[in-house]
Amino acid sequence: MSQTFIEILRRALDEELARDRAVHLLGEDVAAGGAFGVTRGLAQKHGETRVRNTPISEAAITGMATGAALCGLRPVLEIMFIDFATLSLDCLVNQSAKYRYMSGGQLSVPMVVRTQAGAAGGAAAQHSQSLEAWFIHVPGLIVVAPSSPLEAYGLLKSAIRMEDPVLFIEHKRLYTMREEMPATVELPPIGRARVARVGDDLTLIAYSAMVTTALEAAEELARSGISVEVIDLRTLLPLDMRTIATSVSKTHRALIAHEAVLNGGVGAEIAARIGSELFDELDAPVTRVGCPFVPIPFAPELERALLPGRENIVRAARELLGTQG
Amino acid sequence: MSQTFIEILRRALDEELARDRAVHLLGEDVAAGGAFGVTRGLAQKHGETRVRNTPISEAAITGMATGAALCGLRPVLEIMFIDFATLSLDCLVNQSAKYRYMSGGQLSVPMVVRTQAGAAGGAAAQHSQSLEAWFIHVPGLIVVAPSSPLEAYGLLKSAIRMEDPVLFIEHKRLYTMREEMPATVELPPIGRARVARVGDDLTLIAYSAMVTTALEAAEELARSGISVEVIDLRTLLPLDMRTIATSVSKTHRALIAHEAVLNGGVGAEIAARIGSELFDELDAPVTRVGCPFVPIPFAPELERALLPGRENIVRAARELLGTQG
Amino acid sequence: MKDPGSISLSSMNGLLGGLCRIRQFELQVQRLAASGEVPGFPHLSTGQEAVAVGVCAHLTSEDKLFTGHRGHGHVLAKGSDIEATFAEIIGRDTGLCRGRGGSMHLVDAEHGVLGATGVVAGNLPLAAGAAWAAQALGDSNISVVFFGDGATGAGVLHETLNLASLWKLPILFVCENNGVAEFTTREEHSNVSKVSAFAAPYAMPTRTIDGNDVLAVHEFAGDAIGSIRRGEGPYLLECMTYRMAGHFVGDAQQYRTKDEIAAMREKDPIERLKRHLLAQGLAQGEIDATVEGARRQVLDAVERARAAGRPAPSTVGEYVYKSVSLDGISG
Amino acid sequence: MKDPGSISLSSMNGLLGGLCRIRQFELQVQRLAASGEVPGFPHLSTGQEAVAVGVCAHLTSEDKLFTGHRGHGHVLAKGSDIEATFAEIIGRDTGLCRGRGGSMHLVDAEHGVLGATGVVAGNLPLAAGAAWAAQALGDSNISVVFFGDGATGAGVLHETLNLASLWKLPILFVCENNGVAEFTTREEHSNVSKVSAFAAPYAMPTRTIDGNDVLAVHEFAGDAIGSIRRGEGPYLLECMTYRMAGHFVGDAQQYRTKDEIAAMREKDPIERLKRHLLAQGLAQGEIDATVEGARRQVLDAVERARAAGRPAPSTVGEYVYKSVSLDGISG
Ligand SMILES: Cc1ncc(C[n+]2csc(CCOP(=O)(O)OP(=O)(O)O)c2C)c(N)n1
Ligand SMILES: Cc1ncc(C[n+]2csc(CCOP(=O)(O)OP(=O)(O)O)c2C)c(N)n1
Ligand SMILES: [Mg+2]
Ligand SMILES: [Mg+2]
Repeated sequence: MSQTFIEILRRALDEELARDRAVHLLGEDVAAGGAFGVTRGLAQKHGETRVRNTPISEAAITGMATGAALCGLRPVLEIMFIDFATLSLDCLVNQSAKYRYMSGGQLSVPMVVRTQAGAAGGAAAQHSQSLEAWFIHVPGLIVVAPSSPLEAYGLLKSAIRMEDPVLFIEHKRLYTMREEMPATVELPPIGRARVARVGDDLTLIAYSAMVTTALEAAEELARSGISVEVIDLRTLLPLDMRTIATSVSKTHRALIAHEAVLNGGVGAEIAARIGSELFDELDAPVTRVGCPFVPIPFAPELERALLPGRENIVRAARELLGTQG
Repeated sequence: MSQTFIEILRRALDEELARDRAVHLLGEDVAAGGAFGVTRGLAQKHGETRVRNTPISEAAITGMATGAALCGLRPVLEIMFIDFATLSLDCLVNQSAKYRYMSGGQLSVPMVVRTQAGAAGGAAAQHSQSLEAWFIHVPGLIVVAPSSPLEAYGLLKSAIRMEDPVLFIEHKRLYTMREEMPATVELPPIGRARVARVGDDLTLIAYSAMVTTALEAAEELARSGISVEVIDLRTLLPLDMRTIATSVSKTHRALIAHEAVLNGGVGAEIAARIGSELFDELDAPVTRVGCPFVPIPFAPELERALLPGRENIVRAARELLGTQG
Repeated sequence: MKDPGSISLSSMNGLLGGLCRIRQFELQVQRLAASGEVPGFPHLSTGQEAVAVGVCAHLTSEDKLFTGHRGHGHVLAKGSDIEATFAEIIGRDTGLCRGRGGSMHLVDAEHGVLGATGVVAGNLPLAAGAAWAAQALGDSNISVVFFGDGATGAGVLHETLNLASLWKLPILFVCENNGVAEFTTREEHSNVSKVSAFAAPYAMPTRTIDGNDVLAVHEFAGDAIGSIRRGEGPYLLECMTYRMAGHFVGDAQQYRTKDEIAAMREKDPIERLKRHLLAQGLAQGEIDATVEGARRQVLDAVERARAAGRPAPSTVGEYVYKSVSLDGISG
Repeated sequence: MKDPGSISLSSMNGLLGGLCRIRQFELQVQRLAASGEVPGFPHLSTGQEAVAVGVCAHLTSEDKLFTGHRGHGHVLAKGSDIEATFAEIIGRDTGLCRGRGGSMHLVDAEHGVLGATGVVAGNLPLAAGAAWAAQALGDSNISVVFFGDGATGAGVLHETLNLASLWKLPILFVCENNGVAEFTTREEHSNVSKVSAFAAPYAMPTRTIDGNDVLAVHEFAGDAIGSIRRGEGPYLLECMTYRMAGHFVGDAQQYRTKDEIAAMREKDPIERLKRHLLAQGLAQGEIDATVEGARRQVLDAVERARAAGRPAPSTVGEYVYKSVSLDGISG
């Protein structure tokens, strides 16, 4: 029987806590189950010293997770909304990401920062952002953005086993997504993308919740005879250019879709790399679909009007293939 | 007789303080002249209540500048190093940038955040970063990065007169640059780039201290008969695509140079836009020159080895034109 | 209940009306949230209304108010229009922020409501900045910021207390200490139970009072605001209160015990004021009239708000910038 | 000068050696900076050495130390090799961090120097995290963090004090209160002159002492560390001291008055200890031998450091990641 993203993510945390005594969870209300229930029951099972509530002190708890990681723990920190990761940024960028380099390789920071992002249901301007682009600009960090419950299960376990700091971004719209938990799941390597759907006419690159939207768009386009290959990036830093290159060298057309505002987004880096590394392969300009340059509004009609969806992808794909209408 | 960047910037602040009683400066040690002497003498001249020292409280002083801007002041806040702007980010991104939108246009935030960025002289990993890319991803902000003393003079004055929050980035290497102060300087509009050198074979796009480097590279390339057009962006957000398009439509080749690490940098957005909007104009892939994905090291040999310079631009330009050696 | 002191029976009855309007307003938020009419996850101040009413009774629309995620009551008490406030919370074009802000981002510049932030403690330095502006421009307005006990975990609160005392700013810090932050109690957030203790290092005047006694809040807020208006600098008023509602509408509240729920009515600031007014000799009929009047007033406003139009999708890009266009920007 | 208490004359002489090594080390940093041999803008602890020496005398290499921008003395006192430390400060490949870190980012894991941060107060939560790890792993080590009075302006300091007391962490907070931050005095940063006042709300044990009296620092740091090792939780030791050097090498120090400079020598912790040792009956010859021994030891190490090679430019990309390659990344 199927389980939600939250349940499957909880299972990954539960198993990692059981596997390695060094793993510790901390964050606001995590011992009480967390704001979204991801950590429910884990404190009771693994003890309040290993699943620890914190005050509302994003800066300090990020620093503490970093300091603890220097000293043998493997902290998994929950930052409730990526919008509040702004308060963790000094530590993440100036300390966590640079520790190994500044120490000449003496120390490293094996920690995972789990956070929740994206727009849905009127969470409004300060609880809806997609800020992953900031973090792919920071040497020393790893950035992971799973697209489904099972992807999250494997990627979170792999992330917890890394020796470098990982930002693990969970989209709020994914929390209710359900999948069947198979007997065994092999852990996907960090830094490797996945071909989510095979196709010939166009490479559609997405990550996080946008992968589902991309697959729906591919399905719709298939009905009008357009064969779309969908790539789920999984890891945004480092980026798996090999998988992208292989696909674009076949389709000769690339479309990138993400929820974040386009300007300065992750799509810009991907488009720039395809444009320079695969210049001769391209039969059409690399196109991006994303959010217009506007904060996330509160009213549902406005939120809906702003967020890129299936139709935006379908329209962009048709334009790219010169098959409007 | 010529003056330094710092002296000319001080003059701009002095004149704006005299012009508009609403203008107030605040920041760490600004009444004592500031860490780099930009504000020297201004407290004595305009009063300690208008040029105000603060404690080491980046988060609170950014919030106070924002709150004051909502209530009729035009604060000019100094954040000593952009590396510490990480501590201002919650306020800048979640409050300052979104206030106008979230209030449905009732309020706006006319404030300027002056900060200092870039690598030079062994300032090392936490005092050398170029983080402008984060800010061009934030709807509601304006980002300005002057390339010379006179450019800074005009752009700072224009920035102080804007009705939206402006991040004003001063590169530490520019502080000692000298220029002659003419009798009158007309204020450059925010959002408009400048053609710093006219050329035909290649469009070289740069900003901040990299513009000087770009002009040197253009000079060197001219000696081997390559005519380079150099664009000084001045404003990174909003971006002046018109000026870029006009140039690239003429040269059919674009090279972007900045000091920030390439991955997820401002150059990615520019390359992505040229690649999609000027696809048919391009005779060669859009190329980027920037910092490898490494924190800024302390040792001079390493710092030098890492930072992109004239040679990197010249080499990239020759490759772009297929005229190696 | 606090000795009424100077305040008249009719003013007390007025305070009762203020309490009832907020209570009724949030009952409607809760009711319509259940039927899916309220986007997002509104946080109700039910049980804490006395703080908003007692403090704002002393403010003019020139004074600046900043609140946070649990701010409906503060905004109404400051004088914002009930219909426009409700319209914003249900995302209508007639809302205070034309539906852009929502429950956690109420702004009503005309009434001095300069904003609400959803980032805990993010409002404190903004309020200090407004106080700095008042000081710099030499006007006599003050700035008031409402925050919860959980905000004391955030460093920026301490940065702001330091700056407010250092610059002697005209600001009132009002902490609604309900002893809980989301699902965890004060004890899990700090060894420091009284928030006023954090103002002590700055020798900032503070008072910790019964925040469910509107008369106490009214009197002590008056004293605090008086000293601020006299130029004596910042003041921290800690109001001990109780969150009768869940953290947000929809919170299952498994963390609450039966006895706790049973004890609630005793604490209810509205019930307490009613009992007091009766004891003071106000007729039951007058009390009922006040309650009923508030109920009607709110219900009518709510219906008008619900009848209002929704923002046009085509306007989604308005209000991003005042002084530049979006041309040069991808999207 | 503090009554020596238990400490022997020869141990006192040993402390003198520690003070002199740091003083001499930084004299060399200053000298070579003048000739352009030191990259960046080093911050000297000249005049504040007694804090480093008095505290670190009680630490093992298993205890974790975190410092900031003015950390040379702390690192040397913790036992790091003089040559490797100096080599790092002049950016050599033989430096503690192979020339990647520099003066503000000294790390020597082997001796428990887990780091220095150039971001004021950024080191405090890291140190608390190290203390949390010690607590979680059940080992008996403690964590020590050195910071300046200016760090009290930073919110994260307050967040960390709260968490350290809430979790009862084995951490010693050592504030070097020199009454100045860059070019501005304590009065311009806060109404709170004593940093220990900020620990009061948490009922965290604190002591404010004469930080230029190495014997006082030694004794009271011993008491503090003892209580932390006994599991009694965090302790804040405030050492009142004086920055004899500029904020950084090259600081013109126009803010300093003539009389202030004249009074300096009186405060100098080294001169004070020398006078005390003489008074206690140690022969001038022995004192001179200690001073000269330290001088020689440092000068020899400095010469070896200067003779060492520079990092190879080709290695600039090493140490960014431990578990992934840079292939997928632009640059
Ligand atoms: C910086 C930040 N971290 C976390 C949150 C999530 N959050 C929203 S309300 C809340 C609890 C706030 O408690 P308190 O300040 O006491 O206010 P109350 O809800 O009790 O009125 C938290 C943790 C947030 N909004 N901002
Ligand atoms: C967050 C941050 N803001 C500003 C600075 C610039 N800065 C470096 S040292 C310093 C003064 C620190 O004073 P204090 O903490 O008392 O230490 P001291 O220099 O007196 O030893 C400042 C403001 C910084 N490094 N970090
Ligand atoms: Mg609370
Ligand atoms: Mg100091």
